[in-house]
Amino acid sequence: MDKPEKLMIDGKRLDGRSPEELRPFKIVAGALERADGSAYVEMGNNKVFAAVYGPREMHPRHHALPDQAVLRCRYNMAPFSVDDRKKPGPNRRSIEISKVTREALEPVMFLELYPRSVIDVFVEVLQADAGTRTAGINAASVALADAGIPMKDLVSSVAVGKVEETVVMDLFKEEDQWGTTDMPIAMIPRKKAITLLQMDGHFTEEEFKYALDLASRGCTQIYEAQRQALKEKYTMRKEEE
Amino acid sequence: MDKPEKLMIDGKRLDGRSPEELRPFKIVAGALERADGSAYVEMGNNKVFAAVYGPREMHPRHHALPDQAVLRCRYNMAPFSVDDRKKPGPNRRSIEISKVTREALEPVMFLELYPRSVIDVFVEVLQADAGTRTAGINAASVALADAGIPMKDLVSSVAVGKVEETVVMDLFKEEDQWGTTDMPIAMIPRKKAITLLQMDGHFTEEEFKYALDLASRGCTQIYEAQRQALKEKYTMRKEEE
Amino acid sequence: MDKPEKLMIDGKRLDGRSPEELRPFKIVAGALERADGSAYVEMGNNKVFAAVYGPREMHPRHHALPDQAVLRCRYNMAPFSVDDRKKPGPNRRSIEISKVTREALEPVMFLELYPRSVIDVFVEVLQADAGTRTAGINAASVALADAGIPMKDLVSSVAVGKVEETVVMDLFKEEDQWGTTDMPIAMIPRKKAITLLQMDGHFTEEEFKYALDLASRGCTQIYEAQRQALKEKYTMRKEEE
Amino acid sequence: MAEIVSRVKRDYIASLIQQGKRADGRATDQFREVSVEKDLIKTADGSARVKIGKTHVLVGVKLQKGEPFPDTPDSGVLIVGSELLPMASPTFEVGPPREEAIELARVVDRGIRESESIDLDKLVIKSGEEVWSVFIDIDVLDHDGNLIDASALAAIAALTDVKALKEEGWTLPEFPLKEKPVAVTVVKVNGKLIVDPKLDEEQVMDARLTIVTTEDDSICAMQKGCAGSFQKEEIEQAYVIARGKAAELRKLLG
Amino acid sequence: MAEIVSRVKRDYIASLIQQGKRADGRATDQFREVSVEKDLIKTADGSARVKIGKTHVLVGVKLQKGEPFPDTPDSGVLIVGSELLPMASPTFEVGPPREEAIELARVVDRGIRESESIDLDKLVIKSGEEVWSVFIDIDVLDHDGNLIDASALAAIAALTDVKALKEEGWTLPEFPLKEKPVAVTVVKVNGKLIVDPKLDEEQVMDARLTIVTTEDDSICAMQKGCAGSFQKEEIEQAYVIARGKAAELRKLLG
Amino acid sequence: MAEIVSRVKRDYIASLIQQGKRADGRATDQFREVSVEKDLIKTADGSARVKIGKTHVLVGVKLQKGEPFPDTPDSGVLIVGSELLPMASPTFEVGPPREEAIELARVVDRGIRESESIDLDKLVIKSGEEVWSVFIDIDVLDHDGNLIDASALAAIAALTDVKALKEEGWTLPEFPLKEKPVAVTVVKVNGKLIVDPKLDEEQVMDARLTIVTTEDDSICAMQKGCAGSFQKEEIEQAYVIARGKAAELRKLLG
Repeated sequence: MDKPEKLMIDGKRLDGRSPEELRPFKIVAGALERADGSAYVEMGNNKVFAAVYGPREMHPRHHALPDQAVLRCRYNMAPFSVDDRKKPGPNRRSIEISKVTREALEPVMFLELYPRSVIDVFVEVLQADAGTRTAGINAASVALADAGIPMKDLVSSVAVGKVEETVVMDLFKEEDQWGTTDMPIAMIPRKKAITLLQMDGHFTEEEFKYALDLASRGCTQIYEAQRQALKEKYTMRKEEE
Repeated sequence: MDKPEKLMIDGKRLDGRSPEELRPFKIVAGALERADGSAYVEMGNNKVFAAVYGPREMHPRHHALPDQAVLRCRYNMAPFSVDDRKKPGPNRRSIEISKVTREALEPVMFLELYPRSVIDVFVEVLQADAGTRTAGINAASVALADAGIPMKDLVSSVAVGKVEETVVMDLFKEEDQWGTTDMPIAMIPRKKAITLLQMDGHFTEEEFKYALDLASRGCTQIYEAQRQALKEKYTMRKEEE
Repeated sequence: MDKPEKLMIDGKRLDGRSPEELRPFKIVAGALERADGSAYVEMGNNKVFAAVYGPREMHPRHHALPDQAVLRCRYNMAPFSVDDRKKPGPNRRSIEISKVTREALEPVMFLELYPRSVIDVFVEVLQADAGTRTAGINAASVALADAGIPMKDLVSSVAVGKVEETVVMDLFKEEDQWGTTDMPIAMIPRKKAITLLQMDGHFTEEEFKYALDLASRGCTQIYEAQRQALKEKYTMRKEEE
Repeated sequence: MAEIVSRVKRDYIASLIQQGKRADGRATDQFREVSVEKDLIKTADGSARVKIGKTHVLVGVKLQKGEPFPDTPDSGVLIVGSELLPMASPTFEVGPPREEAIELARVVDRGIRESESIDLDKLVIKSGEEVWSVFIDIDVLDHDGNLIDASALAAIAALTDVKALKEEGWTLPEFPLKEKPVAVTVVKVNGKLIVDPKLDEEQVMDARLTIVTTEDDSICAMQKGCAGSFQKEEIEQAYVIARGKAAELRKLLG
Repeated sequence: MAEIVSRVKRDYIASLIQQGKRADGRATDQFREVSVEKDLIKTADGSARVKIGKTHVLVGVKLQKGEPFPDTPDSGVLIVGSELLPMASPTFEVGPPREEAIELARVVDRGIRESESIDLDKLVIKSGEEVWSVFIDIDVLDHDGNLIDASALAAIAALTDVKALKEEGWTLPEFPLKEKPVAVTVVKVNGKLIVDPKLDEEQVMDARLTIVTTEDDSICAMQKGCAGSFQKEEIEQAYVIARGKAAELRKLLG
Repeated sequence: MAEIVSRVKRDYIASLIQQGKRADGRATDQFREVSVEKDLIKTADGSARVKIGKTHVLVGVKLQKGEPFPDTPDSGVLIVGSELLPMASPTFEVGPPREEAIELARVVDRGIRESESIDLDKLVIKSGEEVWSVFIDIDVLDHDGNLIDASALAAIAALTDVKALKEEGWTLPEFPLKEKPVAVTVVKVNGKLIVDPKLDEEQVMDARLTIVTTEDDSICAMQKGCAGSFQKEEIEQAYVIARGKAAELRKLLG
């Protein structure tokens, strides 16, 4: 992939979006059969499943905590999800993303309700297009709710960044690779509480503040879609009854 | 090793055998000192030891089963047993062979007699010449009997295959490499029960049926030698008493 | 590093020492903050920390012994401690050195005083210059005493070797690489008990006997410095009180 | 740790099968609903999703330049991997592939390799130096039994989805796929043979036999599994069942 | 296994902070004593030791010839590793690096990489074939909290200690260091923000935010950690604190 | 987990040795029956089996073309590996080699390397590019004590079994074996020195010392093991024993 000459043309991005616009996205609750809860998310060309098992007994037992559940997250990319085949198994990047995913979700959990047990969250990226961790968090959040696990609220996530001096919403692959800055954020939108914040690149103070606002707007839009997905799943269940 | 021009000449194979003939073989019961039971097998140029330990306590204990013994098999090749030195340690091939070896032996075991315990079977290939898994099963079967572990019967094993349109017994290295088909089989010869069946290559329905018959004949011959080996060991023991 | 033309010139070594002379060395007790006991040692250009934790509970518990403490040693080199960056993690060399370090220290321990527990000794080489294992043992011995763990005596260690037919004390890097023989030794100097002995190279019987004597002299010098280091630490503590 | 099914349920399933019936009403030789979808993953050169009942497998194929194996300098390389994702079943664990996953990948590999499904000799860029490697990666997303058949079908479907590359070094008009092998696993429960076992049926099976057949009904690979055994007649009967079912499944490849 | 601090002590530390005080008498925005020493390790091309209170980190930099990454043929390679040595804390275990050590190395890496601190383009020996690899290895010798700030400071200090090599292939007058990014971690306890948490303060923190800034006060990397969350205002406040502290710490680099 | 021998038996063995006797009637400086067989493995370039009592070790040597180490461009490569096969003892476990197996391989390696047994400089095909690698792999089939002596003897025996290769790149008239180092391990029990400990004797030993000597009785390698210590006089005595026993064992190499 060669670097494009420009990443912004006449105020529009290479995929035709305005700087403030999210990519098309799709959120489905209950997308898998076996898991206690699950979700499928597309954000642009990202395709991601999340599955939740638990609360269930922890193995091995000495990893359990006496006064709360352990939340375990595993972010994984399918070997065919990226341009150069990814060797199966965890690497340093996926271990870090698994950690920040867990920390993005923990603020909405009531882990103290389930001492000695574990809640497992598995994120599988089938097709990657920049922002896989945010898509994974969006899916995981819905999957947790779909599993019927009590939560304070949903967590919503999007990356903002900077492309040729413009702060933009929800980077896609070319922007991620050739842009200046990438800042994935997760929030509890109604509380404006930020649960994930990472940043690589360059922001002045002003850009940074604007980026936080922009991310907040993006998360709110995704939050609505997450709720809608859960509502649809619930309605379908009701109809089936 | 270059491909020979022909693998069959005037109805004979490159090592002089007829299509229905086994390679020379040798089976010795009680070939090792430390194990609870052991055996040494040569089939053609294969040289294989098997050793059995158990029934013994399972470590770690949570791998034990409450109502039966666990049968564990480990098939391993010595680094010098093949033309290109094999890196020590398990690989995908050896893990699969360990699994099918275990499944070939399980039908004759009374695992329910030894709840919470483990029976370990170790197969070590010192020199390989096609058919190592069948030699390993033949050795393991004798080693289990030598260990005094109750068994319904012995398991006997041989590979049949196809070489230039002829179905042949007990492939050797050149036939395995350049022939069309390889089908390792293990049986309980007296019950005609097939406990291992794998196949790679090409068989028509008729070839396949004939190959099953041929394998059955080979297994019966090996079965007699396995019993003879155990008898000799038992006689020697008696004489020593 | 090319091989020097000569390693001994006019009875002197390349770093100006006589054959019987130790490199300059420095031993500090209590060099780290968190460990229960610690030490820092320089021998020539070697820079080594040792830290001791314990006696403490063993994890996992089934590794504990019912009638004594387990002594665990881990020798590790920092990636930047050698000319060609060392990949992090244990290798065969470091596993062997960890083993002989443990066996060099065990003779002075009263492990039977602490059943079911573990004493951990960690050696970290920050800068290597031949003889790292001996520097590590010297540091570990002081760190154990600094941790207040009862010991029969201190263990002191030095390598002797042969350079162009001369038996020499305390090899430095060029001598280790281009000399004939390397013999690391650890002793309990007051008992003349040898607790570590390894040798690579070539010794006649006479050379070997002389080398043992030379090592004994070196260990005695180091022993005095180890005691001095502990005394200074103890005095400082007293003064602080 | 296997999933635990109560003894009562196991006995019920097994005794039904003995009577030629199944808990979900299927005939002994009847598959659950099977769907095959292709061209789902842009980052792969070919992809397919197979669902058999609640079992759900996704396969992606990637072609990459690499070195040939030293003993086959004039052949492309075929590599099949599989991940029994922990999301697919409460009993699948995080970690390196265990024997079940390895066997799955190796049986799928053998069906494709031994049927000469891919003309690997055409995938040479420079003899002995550079060839195309075909990576077939199996992602198991939902496990409700019969993973081998689902994975083998998804793998061959994904291969039919591979188009000619637009990369330097690719000179073929299309991906050289010559044969469509199909795996059918026949399972023995209480002396009866059934196809397409659900997970709870797998938990009562004595033995299984996977038979991979090609379009002319000949056999290119087999694999027996589990602690039980087969009589010769059962194996011959399994073959007849497998070739019939394979023909049905092959139609779904389009 | 985290180090266990009694509930009483935890409550005491947390309630002090809520009152704007700290157990060791520091102000909320005050670091412990910080020392930076350089040029300690002859076998390294650059080295530095940073002590922040009882926290003690040693970093060595090594330059070695190697191949560039295929997608950046005209850039040197930067690799950051870290070892949370078991000697540094009773809770650090022997074994491959766990997520805490990996995150530490990756945050330090990003600060250096994203600030373009090292001019990697100058570290090419032959385009696409041979480049200088910069290995930054972090050895944590004593852990009493705030490892990220100590490690990042030691890493940039060690880089300032790298001299021009005398090896074949090295043609630069000096090591091409362009920027000195400094990481400051701001921690939230009971709704208050503090800097430079000691280990016992880390055990009561709700969340932490590391902000890496460059000499012009702009941000080049950030990383939020722990199970809590931040309000936007807190993050903006954290940035103001971080840039102030970074300027102080940068002076110690000499 | 060590094999457990009852305290009574341990005390019996140890007190016997203190009286200069051994449970199996041997003298303190007497080996069990030692047998050396060669040329057993066709797939190896050299092989040997050594039995010492019930201890049984098989060694295979393979020569393969490979790259030299960067710092020795004009030398062949020597690599010694060992597997303490789980079949050899109820206490050996499946898994990567542990410290006992690593020490075993490294002591055998040092004896061969430091005696310059193999003239590695003759094993260069093209300086800095291609050399012969000598792989010595030790398979321990039965463990009844004294593995180091058995393995070292089997290794040197297998090297004497290596013939000139018929492969391209091999130009030597024979395998360049210059020296036959022999390892003898002397063990201290209750203050007495014995050779060739059986497993139950190893379980009561205080310390062991392996001394590898060459044909002129000089020492090329040593390794002390176990939790005890030696006096200087004991070490000198051990050397006298070892060189005597080495001469005996060397005769078995033929």
